[in-house]
Amino acid sequence: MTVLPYLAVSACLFGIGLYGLLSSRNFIKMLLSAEVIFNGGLLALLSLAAASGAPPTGGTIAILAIAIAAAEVGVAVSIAILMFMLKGDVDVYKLEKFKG
Amino acid sequence: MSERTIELYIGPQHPGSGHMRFDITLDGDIIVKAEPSIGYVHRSVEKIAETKTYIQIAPLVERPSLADTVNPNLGYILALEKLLGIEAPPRAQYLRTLAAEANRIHSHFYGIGILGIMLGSSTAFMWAFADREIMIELLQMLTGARITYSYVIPGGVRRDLPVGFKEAAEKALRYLERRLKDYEKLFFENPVTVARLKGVGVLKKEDAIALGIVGPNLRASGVHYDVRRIEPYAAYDDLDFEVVVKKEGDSYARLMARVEEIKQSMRIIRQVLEKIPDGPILHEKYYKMIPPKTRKQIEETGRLKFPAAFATLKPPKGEALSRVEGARGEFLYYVVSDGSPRPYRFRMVSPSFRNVWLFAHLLPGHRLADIPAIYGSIDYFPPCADR
Amino acid sequence: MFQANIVEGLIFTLAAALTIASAALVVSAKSLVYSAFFLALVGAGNAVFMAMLGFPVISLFQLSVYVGAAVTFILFSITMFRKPVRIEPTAGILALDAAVLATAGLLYAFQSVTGTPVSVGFKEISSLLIGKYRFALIIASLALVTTLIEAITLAMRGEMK
Amino acid sequence: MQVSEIISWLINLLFYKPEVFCPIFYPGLVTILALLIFIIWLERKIAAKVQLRYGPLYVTRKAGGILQLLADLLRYMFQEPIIPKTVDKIAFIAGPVLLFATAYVPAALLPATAEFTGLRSELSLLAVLALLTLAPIFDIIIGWGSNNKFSLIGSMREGYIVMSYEIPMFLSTLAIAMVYGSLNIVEIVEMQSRCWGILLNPIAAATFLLVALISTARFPFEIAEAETEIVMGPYTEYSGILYGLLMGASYVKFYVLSMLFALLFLGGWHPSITWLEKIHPAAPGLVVFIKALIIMVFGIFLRAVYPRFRVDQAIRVGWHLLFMLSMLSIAYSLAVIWLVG
Repeated sequence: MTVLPYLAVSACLFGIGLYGLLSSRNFIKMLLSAEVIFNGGLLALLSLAAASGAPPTGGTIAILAIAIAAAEVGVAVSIAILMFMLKGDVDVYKLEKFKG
Repeated sequence: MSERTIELYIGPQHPGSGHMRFDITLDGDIIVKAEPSIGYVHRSVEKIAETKTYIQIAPLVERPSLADTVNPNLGYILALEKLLGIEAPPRAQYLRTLAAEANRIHSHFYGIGILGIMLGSSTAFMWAFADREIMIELLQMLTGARITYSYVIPGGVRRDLPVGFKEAAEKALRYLERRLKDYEKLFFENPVTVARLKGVGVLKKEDAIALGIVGPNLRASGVHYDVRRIEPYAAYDDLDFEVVVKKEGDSYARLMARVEEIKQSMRIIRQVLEKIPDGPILHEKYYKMIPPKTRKQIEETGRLKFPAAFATLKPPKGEALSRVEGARGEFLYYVVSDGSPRPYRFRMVSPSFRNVWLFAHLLPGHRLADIPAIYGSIDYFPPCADR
Repeated sequence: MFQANIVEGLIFTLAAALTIASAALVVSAKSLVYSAFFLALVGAGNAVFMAMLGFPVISLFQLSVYVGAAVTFILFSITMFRKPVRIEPTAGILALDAAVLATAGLLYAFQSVTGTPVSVGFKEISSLLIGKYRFALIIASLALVTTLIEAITLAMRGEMK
Repeated sequence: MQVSEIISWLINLLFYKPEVFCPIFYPGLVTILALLIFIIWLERKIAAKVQLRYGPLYVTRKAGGILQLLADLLRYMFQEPIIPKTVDKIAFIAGPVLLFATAYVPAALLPATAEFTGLRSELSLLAVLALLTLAPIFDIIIGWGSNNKFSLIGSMREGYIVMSYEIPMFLSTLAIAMVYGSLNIVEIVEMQSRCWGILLNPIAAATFLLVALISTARFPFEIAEAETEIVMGPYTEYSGILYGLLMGASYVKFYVLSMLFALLFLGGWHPSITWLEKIHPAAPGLVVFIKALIIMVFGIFLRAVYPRFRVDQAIRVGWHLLFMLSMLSIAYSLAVIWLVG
């Protein structure tokens, strides 16, 4: 079995995540869609790594990516909490008022 | 209501609420507002009392506060005796003190047990509820009943000290002293208990006075106030005991105040058994009314037969006020007589009714998980407040 | 050999169906809690793919760290779960167009890739991590720990207010 | 002839193939169910002993009421599970089932003995840990799905506690794995034949034990379902078999963590009793089971001793104490590696 089907799945994930990201105004929802995109990207990375000459390097990068992604979840959620505390809402269209 | 807060209704059917309800407003985990909503077990003692004869009221006033029954009974009888213008003989006074103190120990164990289960220590709960049985047994030996004794009657008490009571009491007290050390190891000095109670629900001295708090809760806030000392009744004037006062005013101080009071009560019981004078157990005015044959029987068994006069007790016109120090705090009675066999007006102020405001005062600012800790430490008893 | 291939194909098909369906549900579910839950499923399906691609370590890492992080998501979705999610219709169609285009483009780009997966043990990866990528590892773990602590303290402070 | 062949094939499949035997019998489902009945009975019995009462007694009076829990289980099975109108039905029903399943699956992957394991992998330790982290998701989902404020608060508490104990759990396990240089449970156990893990890294052992207590809501950390505060926490709305599953899940998780503790720190099946192998290839694994049982008895005994902490205190324990301890355990492991080589 080649890696092509995996890449197809990753492309689908990317597309779905993109749709969610563009069509939502809720901060958390956007974040979740971005995470779907991240999953697609991760899968593409690993598939390509598996097909390339040096799989361990790809795997290492993937591990680091997952760790950073988990950290990013923490940061993004903190922002969401702050936003919720200050505005009682998580609508991104109101986010511009945070400027300055 | 803002977006951030939630309203939480705890009770009246909740494992931690007792027969009452709290309307709690929460912000995150912090209590913003707490309102105790009482009245779920109201049984209208005061109004019923106006339809009963004076001697029938004696068992009625015991009902609201089942862990602590001698003290409300005693308080009412004291008011009635003031109306009648009599005073019990010394031996009866000592016996009243004995029953009241044994009952106080029983009630404090009950409170400690409730605090234990509220904090999640089922062992403290089971132990305390089992050890309260010791005092119930002792009082059963004295009075013949387990919970509602109706031991104190106008002019005296119902029964004399039974044979072998002194030894039994000494044995029970020694057992409880031993047990208190076990409690100390398992519950009072348990790091988790201390962490849950220390610094939680601090009641300042001024606030305690301003709110009119009574009983161990008041004394745990540093106020030296005990009806037994300030307005001595029964035999308390002759007895040597300390009023337990704690400075901290937090939940832990309230718990430990009760523990210390148990020890003081033990001391009082020992003194009573030592000092108790010989003599009649009923005022001679009523004793004379009993037929001589029955009188002889009473002297043999030590068990009183009520004189017929009790059925139609008619105090002269007037009013009387009495207070006693119950286990949970001060009981206050106000009885107005219009010369008929029934009181014209009967007022009973129970300690839990005065302590219930503590919830609204202490809970805000604490976490949701502190509700049981504070509730248990106040030793609040809903029927006692609802009457 | 033939049998093994069939089993592999079957697992792949199942996992692909699960992952794509979950991804679709992430973006379409009405409630954020369900969205977050399905994100956990996407992560789990992705972990299956990784294992099949020959990266068992990364698969388990993904399962424990990433799917574990989904808990955080769900938790905070619950706290903010008051208002329904609105989707603007015009933006929705535009988004759909963009998504379809992106998918097609990616599929086209990936067409030329050939090759078959090989198995990678954790020893190789860990030696790489400790050796060549040591610095990145330290940075990543520090970032992970500090952000988690930060998230917690922020959340706790919010509660204490 | 043919029937007997089929029977012997079946017996061979069920009892002598580790891939089937481990999930179903030991350390899998059958052991778990028997253990559930026994350990809850024992918990009640020990608490009763401390509290000067009898505990379960009337079902099989001669055996001290040991079948009481079986009776309870039967009652849960046949009781109508009430599903309130206001709940989110899918989450409400699927939650407990999935919670129990995710709690059970890691148990199926644990090895019985060196030769007899359900999962042969270089990464079996990581696999068990990864599966253990999945359960809290369902705990939170059911609290949310119950649509009850008490459930919701219970779930939030659970979530906060999860975040505080998960990292120490991983770090302490990885610390002991570092000492042995392996992520394979079987290998780790084999290397403990001379020196138990608890001696090599006592800090990691202590951390792991505390984490096991916190994550399975044993006293004094029974916070998410604190009865006097939030009724039953996430489980408030449940009844019948669904409630039985929820209650069981926490014990199953405790069992898995105790087994893991016995395997990682207490030498697993060492000292191995070889003659047991004549009875059944998995029989020497009983040593692990007994060690795990001792841990569990310790855990349930705490119910009789401690009240419960407040949630912020538990989180403080998680972050201040456990996190530091787990960091220390990693450092300790590095020191051991550096010293011993």
